[in-house]
Amino acid sequence: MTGSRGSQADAPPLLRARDLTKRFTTRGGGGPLGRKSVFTAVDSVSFEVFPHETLALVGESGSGKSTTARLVAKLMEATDGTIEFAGRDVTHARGTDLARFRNDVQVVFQDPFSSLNPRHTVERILTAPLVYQGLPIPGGRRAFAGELMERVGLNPDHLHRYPAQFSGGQAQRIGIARALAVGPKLVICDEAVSALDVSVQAQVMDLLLRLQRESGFSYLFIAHDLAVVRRISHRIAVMKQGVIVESGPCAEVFERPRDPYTRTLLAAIPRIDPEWDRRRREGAAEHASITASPEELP
Amino acid sequence: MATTTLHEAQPSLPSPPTGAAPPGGTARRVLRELRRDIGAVLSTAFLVLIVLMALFAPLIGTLAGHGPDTFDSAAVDKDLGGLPKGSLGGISGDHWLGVEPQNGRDILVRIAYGARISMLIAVSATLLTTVIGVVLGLLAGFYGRWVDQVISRLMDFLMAFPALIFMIAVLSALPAGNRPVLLVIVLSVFGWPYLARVVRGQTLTLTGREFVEAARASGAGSRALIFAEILPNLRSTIIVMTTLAVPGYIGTEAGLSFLGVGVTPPTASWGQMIANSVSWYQVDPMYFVIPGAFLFGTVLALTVVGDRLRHALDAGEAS
Amino acid sequence: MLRYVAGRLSWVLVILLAVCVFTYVIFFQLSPDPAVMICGKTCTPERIDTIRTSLGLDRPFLQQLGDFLRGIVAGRDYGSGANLVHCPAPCLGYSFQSGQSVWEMVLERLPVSVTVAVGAAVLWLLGGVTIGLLSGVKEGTWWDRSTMALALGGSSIPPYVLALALQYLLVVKWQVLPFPAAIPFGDDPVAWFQSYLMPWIVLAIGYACLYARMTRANVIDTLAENFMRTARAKGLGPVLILRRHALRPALTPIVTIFGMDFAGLLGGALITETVFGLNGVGKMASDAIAKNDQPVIMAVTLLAAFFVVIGNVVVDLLYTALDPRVRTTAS
Amino acid sequence: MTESPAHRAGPDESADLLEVEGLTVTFPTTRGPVDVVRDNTFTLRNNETLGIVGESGSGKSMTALAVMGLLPRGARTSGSIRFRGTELLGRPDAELRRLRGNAMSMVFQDPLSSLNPYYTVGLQIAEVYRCHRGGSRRAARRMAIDALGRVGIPDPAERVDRYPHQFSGGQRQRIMIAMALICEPALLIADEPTTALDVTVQSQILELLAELKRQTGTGMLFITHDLAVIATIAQRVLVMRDGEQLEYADTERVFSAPRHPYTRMLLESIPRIDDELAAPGVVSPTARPARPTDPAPAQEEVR
Repeated sequence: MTGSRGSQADAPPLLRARDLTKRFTTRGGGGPLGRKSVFTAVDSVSFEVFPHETLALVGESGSGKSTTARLVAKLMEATDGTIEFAGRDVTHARGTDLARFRNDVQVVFQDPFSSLNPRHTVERILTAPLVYQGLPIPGGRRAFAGELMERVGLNPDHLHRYPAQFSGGQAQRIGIARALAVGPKLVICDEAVSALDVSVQAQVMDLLLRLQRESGFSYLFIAHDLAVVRRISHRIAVMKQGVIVESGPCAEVFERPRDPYTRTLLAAIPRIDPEWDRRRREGAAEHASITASPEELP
Repeated sequence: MATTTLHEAQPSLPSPPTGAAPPGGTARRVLRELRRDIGAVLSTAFLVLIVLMALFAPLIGTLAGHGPDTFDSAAVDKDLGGLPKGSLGGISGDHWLGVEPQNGRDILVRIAYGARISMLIAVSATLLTTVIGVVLGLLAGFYGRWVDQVISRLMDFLMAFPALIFMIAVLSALPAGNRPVLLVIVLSVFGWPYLARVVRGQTLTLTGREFVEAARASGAGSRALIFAEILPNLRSTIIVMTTLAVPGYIGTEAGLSFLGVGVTPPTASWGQMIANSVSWYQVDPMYFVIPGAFLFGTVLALTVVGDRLRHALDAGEAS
Repeated sequence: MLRYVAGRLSWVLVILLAVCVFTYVIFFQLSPDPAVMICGKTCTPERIDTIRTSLGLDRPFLQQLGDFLRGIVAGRDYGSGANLVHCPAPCLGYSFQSGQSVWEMVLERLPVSVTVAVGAAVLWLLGGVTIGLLSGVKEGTWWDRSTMALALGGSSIPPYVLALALQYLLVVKWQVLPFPAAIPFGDDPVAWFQSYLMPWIVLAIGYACLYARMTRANVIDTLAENFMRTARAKGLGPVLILRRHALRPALTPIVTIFGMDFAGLLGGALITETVFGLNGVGKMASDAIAKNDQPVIMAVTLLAAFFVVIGNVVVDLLYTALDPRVRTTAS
Repeated sequence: MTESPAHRAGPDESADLLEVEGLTVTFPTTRGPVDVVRDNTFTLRNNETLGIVGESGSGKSMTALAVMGLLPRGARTSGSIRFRGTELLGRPDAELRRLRGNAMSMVFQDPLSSLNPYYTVGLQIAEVYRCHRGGSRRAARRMAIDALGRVGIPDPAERVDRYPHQFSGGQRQRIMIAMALICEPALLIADEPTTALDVTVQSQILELLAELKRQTGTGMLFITHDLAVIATIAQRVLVMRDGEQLEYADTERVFSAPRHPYTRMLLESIPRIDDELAAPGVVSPTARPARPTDPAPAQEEVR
């Protein structure tokens, strides 16, 4: 248990996953006589997320990181193991318990367009969490949604547009705004910036960091890209084939990776000569930097 | 979906549009596109004519001065075995589309009343099919597992059934009673799986889409997921499939009436008129040509509209 | 693979059983008493009772159903003592009208239906698929637009309207063809061909139009695939690209649909056979329906369902053979 | 066997491998024609790797397709594309066909959809060879097995008869590379060849490409959205945005002294693992007082 020694005194974990396991049973074609096969996507995974911190779950395709996210978000039933949120066991939560959990835990998905209903206006999308949870909308639909739009840096006049009328980065901001609608304590980001162009990705990352600073929630940040994770996370857990192979504070994982797989992952990331960076930044300073305003493509 | 019985077995329809068209002016864009298409415009005009004829059938009867069952012995030639007087099946100022041989009933008025019954049955059957097909398709696709198993097996069963033979057998065995209602029920029972299968497939895809998961994570219950999140995305599929179902049912109803198990006389029906014309078509081809042309024209017009509608909706998705 | 086939066949049995039970229930509930029908006009209550007993109609419904099913698998005996009639498996009973064995009737009529189905299938495959291929390759051209307009029109003609129209024009008016009469091939091949030509055309046109549209759509989809771009990037000629890379992906789905449609037709093309007076299974069905000949209706329904479900299995197996992706997951 | 002037002329030592001048690609749309590539000019020298980099919609892939003559129907091109000194634009497709897959070939982004699912990989590789070099089926098959072995597919003699879906994503891309290189082309265009792959697989593919290029001396046009990848593989870089060329220079120059603010912005946006996060305006999460770093080994989590 990472941090148990140093942290038990100052705060109990917000989320605690213990021995989470997910097995999928697939039945081959052939009706009642078809053969079953079992595939373990997540295998006894344990971790904690503390208040105000960001835990990154990193792995390549097939590592089980997204399944883990769905288990923790209660979008999928775990085959085995327990999930505790703020001290309550929510593994089999239903009804009001589940509703309370949904009010505390929100998800931002990978594909900004796929995660927004193409038939709903932004206003409807942003107020949906409150509507679905049967909560009153403070200040009315329009004002509430408009405020959320502003918080994520979008024009509140565009409330009546549909998702298809926004760029990828803007759509992802809407997805983030929706997660904020209920004032969550934990936001699960499932590859939330992977589908975006680098320049947009950087802006969305900035937004995520700013929101955390303002509101103080925790992130469970799922990503395949170690480099992305480095900017945002306090602790990192590396997954491979359904198992966490290494976890620890961010700096430590990057500087002193213990597991050979983590080392392979780090070594595989293409690098840019640091000398080039140094020269570029010196040059930029001399020219009193005309930084391009990072506008998103329409 | 109901083209099934039209062509004896079950020729499969070309697949309907997948996924969702971007909303926001979709309707306006589709309309604009349809208005540019000559085929769609002509077809719509023809359909409007048929619908007006059906709606105002009694008025047409009054204007023409003949009821649907009024015999006009003056218009047929008793000496020639009851052949209509005059050329082209007795077309005249009095009978615009001629008369039936033997009894001299006015064909135009009967066509109008026939349109009424055709439209009524086809539209009712389509509505019923749509409700059953969409609901069961949604349930099967959304819940999966045993719900899907039960519904899918039921669909397999109904689609393996020789629907035409069975419909004829059931209809002929059943007491005459209220034929139109029976027809609607029988058509719908065998018609819904074709829509449900498509809806199920799309629901399956949509359920896997992240916005459904996102709604679930937002706290949406199953009913909200199905009806508020998934159903709106099936809109174009349902529109296209239902538009194409109507001509199928019109054809099937006419076919059943043609075989003598549909609407019972003296109620006018296109299929029946065609069936009656069989024994006359060597001497009075117009008796066959007119109802045949109306039937063909209506089915074709509806098919063209459905086809162009799909095109327009598809194009919206591509952009 | 064997396991897969066994699994599929178990479904066939389940569905056939369901069709059987369903049909039986419906007719058991709906139909007038067959004994009265068989007995005819000069009838005494005693005679009706005798007929009831010999047909097993006096027994409880479930037992009758059991008898019927057993008869199909193992044959059954009707009546008793001197009147005992053995009906060998597969026993579908005797026609109430003619007293003939239903199975024999089916065997007698089936060749006509098969001839109609095969001839039509050849026509619509050749016509529909060829037109569809050409239209798909030449998408947006004059040829494409006009053939597709024709296809829409063709698939909108009700078959009996087309049948009557053709009959009027070809037989009555121009007299280029004789009236269809199901002449056996051995008697006179030319007459055989002439007599079947119209039913084939009538049946084929609706399908041909649908197949043309489906094939075209498949071809267009296939041409838009990434692997087609790869094929061009490899420098292959357009003919080779079409023949090798486009044809198989575009036609494989057609094969499966064809299997289903063809199987559906083997159970008898009811309307076409009736209109042309061809003595096939479909005509038999419509005659039986008109005279409420229960055993025959049962038999035709079962036969048609049998072909459809078997067609389903064959199509699945064919698909595994044609698409390597399915092949490896199924075995 | 090849009659095209481009081939007959043979490798013209004096000319550069690929010279693109003022290339403009126009698409007709409902709102009038749109230039997806505007006035693009660059040169690829023999044995060189040129990287074209840009975000989505920058026109980088369209540039590549224009060189191959594979633009979608309806696209119009103007300008000049000279391959080994011979003009390609305006040449009939039959002539270009003799070059494609032979003297110049291409590897695409998504290897699964780029391979025909209905045929074995062996056949798909062999048909390129037979198309351009002729020879017997058996000889072509042997070539295919060789090629598979060269790109690192284990047990090639057995796997040559498998279908694309039976390989992993990285292996499929290796197969695509084998297919592209079987006729030993002078020019290889790689369009986002590693984008769909995991990072560990990406590094293997990049190594493979570098190694094969060293062996064969093929010139390579490498198209990607990932500047870090460009830094490792290309000698020179061309930066594109909205169909326009923004920057075109040696890799070192582009990375150390970018002229265009967009390039600079792109470079600062790349998430890094070896950098001190010193980029302006970036807040480091570690700078905030969060959870105290805890050196205790996470045994339970490691399992």
